[in-house]
Amino acid sequence: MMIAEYPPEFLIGLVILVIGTIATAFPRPKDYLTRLINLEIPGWGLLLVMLSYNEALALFTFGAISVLSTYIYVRVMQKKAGGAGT
Amino acid sequence: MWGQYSYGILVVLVAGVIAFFALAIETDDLHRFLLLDLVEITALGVIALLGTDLAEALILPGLTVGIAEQLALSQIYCTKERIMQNPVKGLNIEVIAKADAPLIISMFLVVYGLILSGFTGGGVAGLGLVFFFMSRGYREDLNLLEMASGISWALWIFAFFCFMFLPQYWFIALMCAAVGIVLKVTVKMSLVGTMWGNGND
Amino acid sequence: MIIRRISHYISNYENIMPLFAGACAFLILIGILLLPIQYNPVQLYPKTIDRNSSLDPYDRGGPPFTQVEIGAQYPENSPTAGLVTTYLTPFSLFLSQVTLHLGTTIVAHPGGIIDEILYNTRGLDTVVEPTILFIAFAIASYLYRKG
Amino acid sequence: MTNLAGVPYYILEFGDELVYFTPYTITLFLLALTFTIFVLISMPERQVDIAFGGDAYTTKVISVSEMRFRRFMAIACGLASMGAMVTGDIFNFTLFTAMVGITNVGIVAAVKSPHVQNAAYQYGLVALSATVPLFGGAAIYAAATGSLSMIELAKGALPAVPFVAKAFLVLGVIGEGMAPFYAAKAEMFRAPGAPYVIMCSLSSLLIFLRVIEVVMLG
Repeated sequence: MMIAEYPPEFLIGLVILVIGTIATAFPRPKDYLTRLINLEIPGWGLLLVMLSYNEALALFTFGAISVLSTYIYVRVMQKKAGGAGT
Repeated sequence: MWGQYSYGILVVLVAGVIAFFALAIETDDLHRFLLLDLVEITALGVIALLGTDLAEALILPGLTVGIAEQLALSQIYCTKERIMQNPVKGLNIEVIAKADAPLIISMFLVVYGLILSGFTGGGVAGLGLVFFFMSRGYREDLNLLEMASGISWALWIFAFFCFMFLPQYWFIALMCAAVGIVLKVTVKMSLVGTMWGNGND
Repeated sequence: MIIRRISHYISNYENIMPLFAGACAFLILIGILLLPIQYNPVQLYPKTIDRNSSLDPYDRGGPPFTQVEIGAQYPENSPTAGLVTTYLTPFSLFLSQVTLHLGTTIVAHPGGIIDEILYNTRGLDTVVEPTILFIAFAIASYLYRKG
Repeated sequence: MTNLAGVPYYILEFGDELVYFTPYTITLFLLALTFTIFVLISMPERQVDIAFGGDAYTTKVISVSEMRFRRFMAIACGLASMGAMVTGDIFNFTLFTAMVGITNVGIVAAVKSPHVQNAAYQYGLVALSATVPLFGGAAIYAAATGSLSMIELAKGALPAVPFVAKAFLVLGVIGEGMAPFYAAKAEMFRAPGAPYVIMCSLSSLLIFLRVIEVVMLG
């Protein structure tokens, strides 16, 4: 089977995964919020890869868990900013 | 030789190299913490490429372990940087805090989650509680949460041994496991909602 | 002399994270060079997708509460495997008769094949996993209270 | 069963995950068990600060809640190492190893000294990133051989395990147990409470001894 015959969501997912990883690893401007937002991109790539293998439950759970981890990160970032700003 | 699996793993490993390289040259502690989420994604990618039902059964524990360690680490970071007392802006704007809408929405989510049972049900119910605690700036008694967490854990273990040694009572075991996991996920998520409040007073 | 310098470098705990990340990146690079990896077509818990089933992609055959065959490693060790692959609540049963897309909605999974694997045949994993969650929760709440 | 370190005396069945006792694993298991009981019954030591140039010394005070919390973590760590010693499943082994890592962080993080807290945070970062090679290695095991059971791998009928998977597993265990970073761990040992911090060290030694057996299979 040639590469072009693989499911399109598999190929797109892998491409997005790599692009998102680069975007998150070297964000511009380099601050916490940019990096946190860029983290969503490789997450989307991973979701598409899971979709191509029909892993629906893992996909849901990944979505729910990334909501939770965003809560955790935003909380830490707010606490850190709270000391300097106000 | 080069099949779908090998191509997939090639790309995911390339992403892993980039992520670990960024982690190696990073010096700021909070940036390192954010990059950990990125390297977790590559690990999940390697597991997802397995493509069987087993892959999903391996992704779920991997996700849970990741989020648990992130929770603990974020708390250690706050203690270490001495920023525990800094305020966090919640959703406790006056209008929302007084309105009935968060209460009703949370009630709906919790009841719906209990009906669903199982892992997804726990997630839905927990999300309702997170929303409620965040909007009220509410301070739950942590001892109670810890006790509920302990009970859910015990129920879970009981269900497991029931499955293994008394398989004829599998229905009881299934129900215990479902209730246990609802309690477990709910408690974990409401802890996040509670910690959103203003520190530890 | 060189050992003393290395050990001095390692003993600074600020340096262990870059060191470990560098080791990981290096090993993954070696892994890329050693590709391809042969994927064994004989796998545990293989997937069969039935596009016409309303429980797709989690339908493993059979109506609820009848035992089906699951590709486990040691089927003789889990005699009840296959019984709960399609456990549905009344609401999701109703949905499954109305729509073909139940398997990809959130209401589909009070039970199902994943629960079967997680609770039954690979139950010990699932015991360790909430234990880790419990430990991490204990650390977080201890630090939160003692802050 | 030529590759398993000795013939299993006893195999306990948990569904697909077998727990087996060979002479090698039972030795390590008993070691972990003994030390866990030791932690359970012993009192923590109290660190003594001696002021140089005089006879003055003070003992650091450890609060009861801190002592209890660290004892709980140390016992959990002992149980996790016992599990990692006897489990017969690759993914189960990685989960137990991850649990050893997080309990080690917990033992250290309970101490309020900023120095120790910082060490615990750095170690926590390493422990969390070490789950990547651990779980990745286990997934490659499953993909290449189609099985996760160590007993099946030892039979030799399955395809060979790729070198990368084994190396990932070892690197993950190094990260969780920090085997070559004992100098950094010594830094964490400035945390008071003798039997508990020794548990960190012992557990990482044990999981390292076990992973050597694991990678020799298949």
